Amino acid sequence: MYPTDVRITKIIKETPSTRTFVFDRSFEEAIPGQFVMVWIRGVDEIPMTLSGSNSITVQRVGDATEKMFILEEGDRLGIRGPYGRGFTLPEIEEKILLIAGGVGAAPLSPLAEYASSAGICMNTILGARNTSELLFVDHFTSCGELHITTDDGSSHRCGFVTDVLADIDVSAYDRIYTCGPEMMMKCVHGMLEREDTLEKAEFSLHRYFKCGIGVCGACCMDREGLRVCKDGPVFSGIQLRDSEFGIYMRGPSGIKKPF
Amino acid sequence: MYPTDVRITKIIKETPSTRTFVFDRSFEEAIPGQFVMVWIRGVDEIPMTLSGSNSITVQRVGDATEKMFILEEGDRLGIRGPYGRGFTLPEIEEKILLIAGGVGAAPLSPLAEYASSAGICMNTILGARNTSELLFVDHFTSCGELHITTDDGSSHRCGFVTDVLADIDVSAYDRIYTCGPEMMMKCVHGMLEREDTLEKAEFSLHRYFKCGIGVCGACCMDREGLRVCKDGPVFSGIQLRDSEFGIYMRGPSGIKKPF
Amino acid sequence: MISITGIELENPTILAAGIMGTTGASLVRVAKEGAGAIVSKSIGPEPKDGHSNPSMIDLGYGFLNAMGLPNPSYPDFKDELAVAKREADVPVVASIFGGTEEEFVEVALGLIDSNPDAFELNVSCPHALGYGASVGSNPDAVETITKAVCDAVDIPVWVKLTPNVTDIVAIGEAAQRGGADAVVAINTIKGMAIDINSGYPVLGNRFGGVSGAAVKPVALKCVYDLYNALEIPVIGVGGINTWEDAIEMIMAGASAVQIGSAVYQGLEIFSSVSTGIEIFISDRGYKGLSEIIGIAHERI
Amino acid sequence: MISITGIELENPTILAAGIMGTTGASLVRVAKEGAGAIVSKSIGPEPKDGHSNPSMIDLGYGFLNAMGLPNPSYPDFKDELAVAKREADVPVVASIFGGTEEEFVEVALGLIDSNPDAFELNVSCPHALGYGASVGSNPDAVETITKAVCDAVDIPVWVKLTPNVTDIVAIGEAAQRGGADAVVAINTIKGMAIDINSGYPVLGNRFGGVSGAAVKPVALKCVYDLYNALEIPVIGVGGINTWEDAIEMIMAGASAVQIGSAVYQGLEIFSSVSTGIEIFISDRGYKGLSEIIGIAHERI
Ligand SMILES: Cc1cc2nc3c(=O)[nH]c(=O)nc-3n(C[C@H](O)[C@H](O)[C@H](O)COP(=O)(O)OP(=O)(O)OC[C@H]3O[C@@H](n4cnc5c(N)ncnc54)[C@H](O)[C@@H]3O)c2cc1C
Ligand SMILES: Cc1cc2nc3c(=O)[nH]c(=O)nc-3n(C[C@H](O)[C@H](O)[C@H](O)COP(=O)(O)OP(=O)(O)OC[C@H]3O[C@@H](n4cnc5c(N)ncnc54)[C@H](O)[C@@H]3O)c2cc1C
Ligand SMILES: Cc1cc2nc3c(=O)[nH]c(=O)nc-3n(C[C@H](O)[C@H](O)[C@H](O)COP(=O)(O)O)c2cc1C
Ligand SMILES: Cc1cc2nc3c(=O)[nH]c(=O)nc-3n(C[C@H](O)[C@H](O)[C@H](O)COP(=O)(O)O)c2cc1C
Ligand code: FES
Ligand code: FES
Repeated sequence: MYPTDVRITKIIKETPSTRTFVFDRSFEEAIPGQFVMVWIRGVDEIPMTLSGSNSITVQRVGDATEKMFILEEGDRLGIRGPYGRGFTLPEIEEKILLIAGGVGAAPLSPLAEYASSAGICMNTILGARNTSELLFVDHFTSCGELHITTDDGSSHRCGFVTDVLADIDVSAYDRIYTCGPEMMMKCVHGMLEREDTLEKAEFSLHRYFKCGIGVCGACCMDREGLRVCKDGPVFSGIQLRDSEFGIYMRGPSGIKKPF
Repeated sequence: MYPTDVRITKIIKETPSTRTFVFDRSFEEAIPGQFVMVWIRGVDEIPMTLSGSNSITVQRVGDATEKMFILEEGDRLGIRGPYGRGFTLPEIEEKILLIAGGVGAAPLSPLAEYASSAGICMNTILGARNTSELLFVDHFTSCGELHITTDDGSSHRCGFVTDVLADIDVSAYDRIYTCGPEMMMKCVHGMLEREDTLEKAEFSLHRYFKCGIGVCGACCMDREGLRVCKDGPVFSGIQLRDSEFGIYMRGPSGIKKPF
Repeated sequence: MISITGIELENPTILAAGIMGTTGASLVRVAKEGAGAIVSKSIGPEPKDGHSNPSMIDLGYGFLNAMGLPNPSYPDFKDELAVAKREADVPVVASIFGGTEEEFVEVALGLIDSNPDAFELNVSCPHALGYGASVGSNPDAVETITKAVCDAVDIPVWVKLTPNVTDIVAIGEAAQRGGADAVVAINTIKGMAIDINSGYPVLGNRFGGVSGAAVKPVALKCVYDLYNALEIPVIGVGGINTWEDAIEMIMAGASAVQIGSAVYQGLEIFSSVSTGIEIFISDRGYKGLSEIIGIAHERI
Repeated sequence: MISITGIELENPTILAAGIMGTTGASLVRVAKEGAGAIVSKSIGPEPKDGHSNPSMIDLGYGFLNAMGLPNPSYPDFKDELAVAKREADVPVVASIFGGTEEEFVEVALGLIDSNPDAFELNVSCPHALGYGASVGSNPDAVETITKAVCDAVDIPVWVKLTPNVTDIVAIGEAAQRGGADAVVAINTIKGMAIDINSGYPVLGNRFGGVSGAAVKPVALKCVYDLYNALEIPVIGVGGINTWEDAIEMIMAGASAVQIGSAVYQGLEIFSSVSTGIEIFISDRGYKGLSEIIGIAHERI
């Protein structure tokens, strides 16, 4: 289908580097963790997780996101999706742990919302470079404990989310969800593997997307050829074992770029 | 859609010039009076009314029908349809009159079947060239009266269906359905017009069909540009007023051929 | 009201050639249903019965047809055209074809007394041996034919192009050089279908032309390129099923659109497309159709 | 088991070029899902990022894409190809492209050490400036390139043809003269889409190529004509979504089929098409696939 035309109804400056764009079209059918392809006309089309049924939360990193940061309320975007495989939703009686780093809080936010509305017991580890970059703090406090870390110690615990994770008894959780910089997720993956709890864990990944619909193969990961846009972006910890995860990704041409 | 492949399960020699071909695919959704495009592979594709939900009744007149007469049980045809506008089905309490000439009995046969199964009061005037060409006699006797005429008087009343019609009080009927040679139908039309009962009457027409789906325009009638394949083949008596009906039709090139 | 090659149209939807265009009455009917102009079936020098059936099938995502240019020839069609002119109340365009420039001229002159508002030269039908695309894929032939007809008549001449060429722009330029007042793009794309139960090609002619939804992206690209290269207006045709499709075609560069296969949906298509266009124009605050013609070229 | 240009395939379904073919691992995955052979993404002399996004959209009745031949270039792809060869257990075909015959040869020689089972020459991508169809619509260029590669390597060479030409048969004949062992038809058909809300062409490259259902009738006609004209086998591609589509293509004259866009439905497409073909062959009492290749030509 052609991209759906949406109007930006609200722009929220979440942190110095991230903004949430709320639009006039709600993707109620979307499962937390699914993404949309966001077309900034005349510029580029880039993948963004839905941070709510009618919003995306964007970190400024390069050309296209830069252009998004000059958009104003009333401006328009083209949206294809939602696409991909989202998170496995927790059952009512399950206890869940969320581990979010940086803008990785975006896909976990609708999951937290789901969990809190379903009354699911949820704890969160939220990390960011510094205090001002902490994202969605109140989304994660609505129920359960929130552990915050900052890389520079500008508030709360100084260090990484993995430091908190090391202190936690992961066996107490039925499901663990994580999203953040790949090296952070790789550490989490390693720790959970050592605790033998990989099968409980789901990771939301980034790769370079072209088609976004599972055809072109641009986003395929070694060694199983998993398509991040279609078989993911959410994968179980098991699927990521012995993969390129945390080692390299590919650029638009397919050339490998080590992390 | 591509033509549906059907197998001929039975061939019934109805009269010297007509055969019924029963196939292994039933078009239950078809309304009496609707037609199918019958593809005799390698030969031609021609329109035929469904004489039953899984049959057509074919009069041998030229190339394609000739080829059909050498087909055997087990042979296959391609079928597109059902297409077009069929007869308006009578209501339970209505009294109906059928007027059939020659192979024109084919479209009226499923209507008679419908009427008799619904317990509708039905009378029929059935005409043919001679006794041996009388078609579907028992379909029309299952309920109501049957008036038979033969052009040569080889049995029953000698003459045309219109001779019987002249003796009948058409005002006694709620609906009148007719199919047969166009000149016969034209006479019926004239008689009903004089009786001022045209709005009760429906006529099933033939024109040269190409697409069969209302696009090409080959079957359009003057003066309203009605498409026999799509707006018909069944028309009300009113629709046919001041039309080419009974005056001329067009051949494949669009050139007029007077009757 | 729009004006194209000097002809005034109430709305930019035009009946495409070969669709309900064999009789004056059916053309009039389409006009009354809301078409802004009507184009006749392509008329040639001799009566033709066309190919044997099946001559058209619905593919679901488009249509496949091989009618084989059935037509009664100009001596017979003259009167039909006159009926259309008399009763349609919208501009009437006569589509004509021939195998040589002489034949094109013969047909044009044969129909001129019925006062068509324009001629559309069908140099693009892909499935008539010796006619159509065999002519239309040769720029010189297109230029010669166009010039011959333009010299012979003084009403606007539209040239209908085939997409079955390496470079449609070269053919469009040839038409323009020949004096065409507009080009019409596109005719159907060569295609076929095979019945796997028997192995037979489905069409009586074995192959034919694809129209409908499936060809829209191709038509858009042709119109886009022609708009870019030519001075004369481009009329867009191919796969228009909704008013949105029509807007897309206009944004690619079409000054008006023709609608063919979508008649399958019902003749209301003309009024629904033209109403949709009108509402779109006014809702978005455009001043008129002309403001969006070819607008895609400015979006960089 | 079928044999095509001397290569043995378990079944006649082949992954088309440019679909999940950029990494060795994804090629292997498709093979494991049941493809009879796999073709890589088209690989060129220099790394290319491809066009900016959007690079592909689902049209409902097909797809429109303009990837722009993104590829890591042969020095980088060599290892991926080696992975595919080592692990796929089915024949692996390397699709290659270049702007000149020297570039084609350079890429072929650059990949030959990874032991591909054949090369497929992409002379047909419609949306890479200076590459692809600009080459592939010129019979002389196709002949020269084909000859150059055939001379340089001693594995089979397939030539993939564009339908965006006036006469695909002339291009197929050129490939055959150049020594091609098979032709593959068709690549995508030039097309575009426009976002009416903004006027922008949807694709980052503005235009691209149509694939999927919409192009099947066109592909069938190309395959039908090529089968008629050429001595070498024709591999059919374009719009195959079901086993019925594959049978249709084979009856038109294809010795095997490639499947591209239908991967969108799921990778089971390869096993479902090949199983469907097998059941059809045995249910209808045919002795094998070869009995139905080109059978439509005999149905008169
Ligand atoms: C499934 C998925 C969900 C994502 N969700 C979010 C989100 O919720 N919020 C957020 O801020 N970011 C998200 N991203 C990352 C986001 O897509 C990139 O930050 C964005 O594409 C950068 O574009 P740019 O032009 O500004 O950067 P560029 O200057 O083009 O490049 C910077 C980096 O961005 C990445 N990138 C660029 N284009 C693409 C592309 N087409 N596909 C994937 N990555 C690309 C590359 O890694 C590149 O190195 C997500 C990515 C994926 C794959
Ligand atoms: C809606 C409709 C329903 C019909 N139902 C029946 C029926 O139930 N039983 C029956 O025996 N006949 C029926 N006919 C008539 C039947 O289609 C023709 O008898 C048949 O097409 C003759 O084909 P032919 O090749 O044998 O004859 P030809 O030698 O081709 O021609 C003989 C005559 O048949 C007619 N004819 C030929 N081709 C076509 C065509 N494509 N479309 C329409 N008419 C054609 C022409 O009037 C022609 O003059 C119906 C026709 C129509 C339009
Ligand atoms: C049944 C049929 C008959 C056609 N006959 C003609 C014709 O006689 N002359 C012509 O120029 N184009 C003819 N065409 C092509 C159409 O005018 C039009 O160019 C094409 O169908 C694409 O438009 P569409 O997708 O709206 O149908 C015909 C198309 C169809 C479907
Ligand atoms: C996303 C995408 C990328 C493609 N890339 C290539 C390519 O690199 N080389 C090539 O020869 N064909 C390429 N093609 C064309 C396909 O191989 C195939 O010829 C075409 O898509 C028609 O087949 P389909 O309808 O099964 O998709 C690509 C097609 C698509 C959809
Ligand atoms: S981006 Fe094309 S397959 Fe994932
Ligand atoms: S046969 Fe084509 S419109 Fe009726």
